[in-house]
Amino acid sequence: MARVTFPFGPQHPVLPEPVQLILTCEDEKVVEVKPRIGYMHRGIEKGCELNPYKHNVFLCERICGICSFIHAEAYCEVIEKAMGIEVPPRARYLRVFWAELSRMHSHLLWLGLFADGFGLESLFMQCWRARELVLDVSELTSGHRIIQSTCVVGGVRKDLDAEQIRTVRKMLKQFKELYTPIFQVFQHDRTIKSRTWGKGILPKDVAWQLGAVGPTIRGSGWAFDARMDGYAAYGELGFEPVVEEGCDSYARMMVRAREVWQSWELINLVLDRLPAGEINVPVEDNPKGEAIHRAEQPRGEVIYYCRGDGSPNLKRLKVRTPSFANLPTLLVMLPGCELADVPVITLSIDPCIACTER
Amino acid sequence: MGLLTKARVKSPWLLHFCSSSCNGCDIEILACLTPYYDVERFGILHMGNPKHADILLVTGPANRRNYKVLQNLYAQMPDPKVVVAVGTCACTGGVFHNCYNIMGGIDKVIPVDVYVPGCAARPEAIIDGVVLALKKLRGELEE
Amino acid sequence: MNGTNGLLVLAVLIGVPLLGGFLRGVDRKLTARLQGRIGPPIWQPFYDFLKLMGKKTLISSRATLAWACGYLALTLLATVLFFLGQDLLAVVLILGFGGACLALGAYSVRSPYAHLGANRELLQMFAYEPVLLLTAVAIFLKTGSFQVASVFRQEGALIHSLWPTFLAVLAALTIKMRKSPFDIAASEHAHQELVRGVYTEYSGKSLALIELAHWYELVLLLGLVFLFWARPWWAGLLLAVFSFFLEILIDNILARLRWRTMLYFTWVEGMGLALANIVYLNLIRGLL
Amino acid sequence: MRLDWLVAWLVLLPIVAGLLSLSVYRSTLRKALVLGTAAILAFMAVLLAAVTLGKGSPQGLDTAPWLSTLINWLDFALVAYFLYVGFRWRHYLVAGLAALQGVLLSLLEFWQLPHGLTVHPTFLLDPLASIMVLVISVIGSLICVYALDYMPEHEAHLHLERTRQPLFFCFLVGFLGVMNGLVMANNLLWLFFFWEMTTLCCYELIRHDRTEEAQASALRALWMNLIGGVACVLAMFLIYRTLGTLSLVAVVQEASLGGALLLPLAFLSLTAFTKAAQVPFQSWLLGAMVAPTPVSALLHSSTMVKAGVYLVLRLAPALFGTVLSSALAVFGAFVYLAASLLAISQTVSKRVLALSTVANLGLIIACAGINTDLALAAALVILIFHALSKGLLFMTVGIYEQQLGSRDIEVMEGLVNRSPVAAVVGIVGMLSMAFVPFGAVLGKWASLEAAATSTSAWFPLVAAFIAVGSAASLVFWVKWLGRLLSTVPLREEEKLEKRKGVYAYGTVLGLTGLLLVASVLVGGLVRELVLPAVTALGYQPQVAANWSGWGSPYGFFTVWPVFLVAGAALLLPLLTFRARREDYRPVYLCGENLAVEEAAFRGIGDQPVPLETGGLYLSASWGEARLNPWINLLGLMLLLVILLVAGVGA
Amino acid sequence: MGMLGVVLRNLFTGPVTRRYPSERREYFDGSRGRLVFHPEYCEFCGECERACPTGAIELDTAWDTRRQDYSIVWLRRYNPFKCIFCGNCVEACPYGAIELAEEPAVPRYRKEISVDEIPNWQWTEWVAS
Repeated sequence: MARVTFPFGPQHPVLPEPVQLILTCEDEKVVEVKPRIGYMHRGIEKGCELNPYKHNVFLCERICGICSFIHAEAYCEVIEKAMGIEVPPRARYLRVFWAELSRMHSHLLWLGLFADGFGLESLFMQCWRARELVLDVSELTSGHRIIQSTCVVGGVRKDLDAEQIRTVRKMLKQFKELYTPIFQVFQHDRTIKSRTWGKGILPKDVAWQLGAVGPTIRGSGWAFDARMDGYAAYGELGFEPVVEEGCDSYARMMVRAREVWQSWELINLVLDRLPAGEINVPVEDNPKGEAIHRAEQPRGEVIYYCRGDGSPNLKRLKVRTPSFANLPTLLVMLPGCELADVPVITLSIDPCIACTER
Repeated sequence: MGLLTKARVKSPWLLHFCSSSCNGCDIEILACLTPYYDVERFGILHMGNPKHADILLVTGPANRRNYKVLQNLYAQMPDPKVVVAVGTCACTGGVFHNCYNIMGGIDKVIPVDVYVPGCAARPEAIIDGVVLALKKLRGELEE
Repeated sequence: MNGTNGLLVLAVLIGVPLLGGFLRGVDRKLTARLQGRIGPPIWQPFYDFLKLMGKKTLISSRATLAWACGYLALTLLATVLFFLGQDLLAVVLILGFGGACLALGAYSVRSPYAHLGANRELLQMFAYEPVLLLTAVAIFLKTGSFQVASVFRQEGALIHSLWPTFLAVLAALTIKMRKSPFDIAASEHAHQELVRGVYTEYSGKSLALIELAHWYELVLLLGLVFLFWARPWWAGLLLAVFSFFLEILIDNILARLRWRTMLYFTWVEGMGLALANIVYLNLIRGLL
Repeated sequence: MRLDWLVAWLVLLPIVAGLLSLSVYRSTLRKALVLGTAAILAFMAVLLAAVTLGKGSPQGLDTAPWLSTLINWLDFALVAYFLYVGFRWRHYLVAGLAALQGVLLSLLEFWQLPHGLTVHPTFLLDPLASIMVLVISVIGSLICVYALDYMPEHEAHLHLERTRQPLFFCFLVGFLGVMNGLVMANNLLWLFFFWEMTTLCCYELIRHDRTEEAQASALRALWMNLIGGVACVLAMFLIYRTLGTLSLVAVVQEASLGGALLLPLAFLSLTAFTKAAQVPFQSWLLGAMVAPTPVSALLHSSTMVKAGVYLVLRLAPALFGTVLSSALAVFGAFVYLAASLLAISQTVSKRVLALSTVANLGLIIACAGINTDLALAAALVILIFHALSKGLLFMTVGIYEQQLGSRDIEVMEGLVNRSPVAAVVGIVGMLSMAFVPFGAVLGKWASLEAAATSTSAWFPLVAAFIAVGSAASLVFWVKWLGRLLSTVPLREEEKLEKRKGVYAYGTVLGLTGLLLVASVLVGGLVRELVLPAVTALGYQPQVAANWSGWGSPYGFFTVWPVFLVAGAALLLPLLTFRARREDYRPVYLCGENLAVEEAAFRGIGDQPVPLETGGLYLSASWGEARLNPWINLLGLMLLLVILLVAGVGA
Repeated sequence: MGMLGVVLRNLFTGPVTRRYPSERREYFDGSRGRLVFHPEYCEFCGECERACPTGAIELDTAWDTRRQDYSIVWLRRYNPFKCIFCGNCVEACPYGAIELAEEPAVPRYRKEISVDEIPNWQWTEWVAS
């Protein structure tokens, strides 16, 4: 039997980021997968120890440009925990606002790339078209399309005024009109189902054993979401995780597609209930001691740990990112699949190499 | 402007390589292809393959691990070709300047024709950068 | 070959790529519009072609260029024979071997992506070649000759009795035009697992030649569609335009399918339809 | 030269030469013997063709009555030998079939046939026979010459104490004489004798290496062919009962009388199918691969299996318009499809070739079943070109095998760099099997046209089978070609052609030249050789052939322009396009490529990972294990249907 | 068949493309684009240099080569190709000398560093104080 061994990545049109999967195929069947990572390693954790801790917000934001706000938020929260700072309620709500905005744009981006992965280019275009509206909201409220850069230790940097809230509500309504047909396509289209249904099965127990997080594990039937902890304002918004039981690529896709709606509702809820008051508290001294914080990124749970000794520089910052936890599931899902399913399955965990390798 | 030069300027196919960026510029490059910005207006197609590409868009700084990949891709592109460094970190290393695995901007590794600042570079800036690159291409060809 | 034929050959050699390139431009423009974009100018394919011709030559293997030439030459020959009204079966066979040249070019350098693409190209050939052969047979049953010219001697439109075959041809057309759901060997846009599949190792001039061959192929296939309603001529033209539009639409609303689905679809549904059509026509012929 | 002398030379010379070679242990002497025989045989075959084609009408030839008696006794000797073989190897199927054959033969000879029956004529020399003789004597002789180079090296591999070449050449060269006799025989009893002789030769040649596997394969070939023998005797019973003679010509001429002959014709077809390794019997031909390559080449291209299709073609006029004819067409087309599908999943080169042979023979049988002038012409064209190409391919595969030490297609990767001459020859052979406008594809084209013009209600099925089968054959040929072509540019590879055997390379190149000439001049070939044969069989060919191609009343295939265009397109760039070393770039490997000639990429730990590339086999879908039961079942059912149809028709 | 409706609607409602170089869209208020420096307000306090996470702003002094008396000029070097446009310096500046414009920074062929002379700080004044 003829075998084909070839590198899938680092530069590959299906993977926007450099990671290498050494695939061995027999005809069209993948028989062996060896991942090779490390192309994206920059040394951010070490870099964070060299910067004043307040500047690290900007560096942590750029661990990953897609979920950048949530990185910044998680960093700020872990520092605030270490320093014992109480963030004003308006800031907590605004953090949810931008975090959910990030989640929406990340999921839409992923849905588009996923559509491209199974060769439906016009659906990719539609997803990204809807995403532009989300980015407009982001730019309107934070000043930048993707790197919001609004989170600082002690609160947020920007506030929403009534005018902005009105515009945002209008845009969200537009978004709903645009996203409804897309959602239905993802849910019902037969060719999409034939490409995703039953592909990349991650059984419920295996998902737990491998420590998968985020939509990957929620697609395997676990209600596992760091937002259930109720950090920021999630505790006050009545958050319920989205769970699918299918354990396949379709289930993971539907988790994300439905989470877009969930985020949409959360944003509306935040806008309804936005409390008045300050948006940040002044922070003067330096972090001392250690703290740990979990937050939910679009790709899953991210864990921040920091240790300070009272100097402006942190002694240690450790980030455990969701894609790092999800990558091992690929080794379960890929062998035995067809070559044509490799993009679908690989993308179904939404790998973010920039996060993984920092 | 000769017909061939015009054809070259009108039909730039691009290759995108994410060197070690944060993804911010990468998704903005992809956003350029989508309905709101639609760079196919200028004949730009996103090729996944260096052998078909005319413009290399690099995001992110060069790091010690994948600079070889970048050099390989550059070598595989047939002339005439231009390189656009997209985003602050591709130009100088930007916010990652003090991370230990970063070599700096990608001009440390391959010759760069156009630098696009921004973190992340906006689609408008990327389009401007590509247009500038095409100007350079045309200028080079007419010399 | 007499003077008129000579002129016709010349017209085909020059006119067909112009028409084909234009159609590709329309294709890209229309695709863009369906996606809510503006899209490239109509004559974009010509720019692309010229640009590729002007690229510096970088090669992986000398043989790829030769096979690209072979693909172009055979496709061109098939087109010329088609427009000269020659044997349809021969045209289909020659076209098939043109496709094989493309695969051989990809095989001739040890590149995994090109090889996997070539494997899939072979699968595609496996899917559409029988359909096209049976189409020729079905047309024969209706016209009593394999000559393309005989279709024009036929009274009435073929599509009245050959509509199931026509549907089968549409399936083959999807594969030949490299449209979703069957663009498995090389997608029009690059986001697929095989990068550019069979075209991965072609670059510059050889890629330009392949692009040119695609133009010939496109016109040839639309010509085949045209035959189904050759009289009056404008009806055939409308049919061809309609099929062209339909293919673009299908491309934009369906996901890329796997090779098994492709074979299943073209054989069971495409060939089944053509076969049913042939059986039916044969029955009629037997009765009359 | 007198015709009877010519026939005697053609039949007896190889047999005598074979017997002589039994006592020849010196290689120079053997070379002289084989070369001389080959040269004379080829010359005689051309002479025969010139004579028969010149005469216009078929020529009959009678022999002395004592010869017929001798043949009868030799028949029994053969049966006795097969019986011995059956008991010697405890293969009771062989023994049983041989016994059955003996009983039936005795019944026929001593009970049914009157004493001293003479059949007039004993030999029939018509264009069909002379085409067969040409194929056998020219290509077969070339293969025998090729074996002069192959066998010493083959035996060197086996580490034999004493060479077995005398025995080998005895059967190899003798085979040609037997085959020549077979295709010229008109007396069915003679035909039967030659038929059983080919079975014997085949058995002995397959078991030549004396390994366990070889013996098992030989026995399988034997019992399958014995089934054919039994069917042949049964057919003779029935024919004599109906017609009162055992002349093949009479069978063909009298067939229009009624359905009474259908059953014997069906039995004769069954005989032909066993010999031509059609579907339920294909396994003997696949098993025969264990024999030395010249044997495979001989079995596939010019002898043995060709005997089967020859018989079907010979009988085709007798079937004209019958339901049996349609059944043959469906059966043949089915075999074509099934064997082509099976060939896709094969990795062993000789098995691919074997299945392709089965497929092409099926196509010839389908053509005979379609039974029009065009179909018969197509069948003959396929027969000629298949013999040329397959002989060439087996011989080149033999060369590869000795160079590489393997028969695996995957191992042949990049052979065009390592063994350029042999690889190019092989490529030409494969192209001629699969590509326009070489003869085999031309035959395919004509057979499809013929199928479409057939009046049978079954033709849509036939056409569909041929269409899918032809696409499948394209898949496996292109895949294999791809393996040969797949090279790493700039890499200095170890050349395998250290020793270019004069006989091996000479015959291979000669056959390539013959193939190319025949392909280019296919119009003339059809006009001068094929059409007269079709006419002589009793059809009125409306097929036209001119210098540039081949036409039917329904279409026209131009050959020269395609050759010109494709040849120019493929060769001109190779000849004119020069690349400098710095123009080369490594293949696309996602940016992790190394130097051009490395063919590796950087993998884990920055270590180079060598590239592996491979062809398309789809063994999960079209693997033998999965398809074989179905195909055999269907083939068996079709055979039963054929017999049933004939029986009911009778 | 949901996709059919979507693409047909797209076809008939026309493209949504922003024809960027020919038609420029209004940026939102507060978009973080180009960094604009007003040297006339600058007091050379160094807050921006300290606030910058990438070291894109440098305050420096140099010999004024335009004058013969070896006087010193106060310079602010700003490298737009290092700047991440976070706005930290804008917030840090007590004098409102730095501002973020809405349009993005422009691409260049070369990484030009912009050097501004601070007019508030002159050689003579420094001597006088």
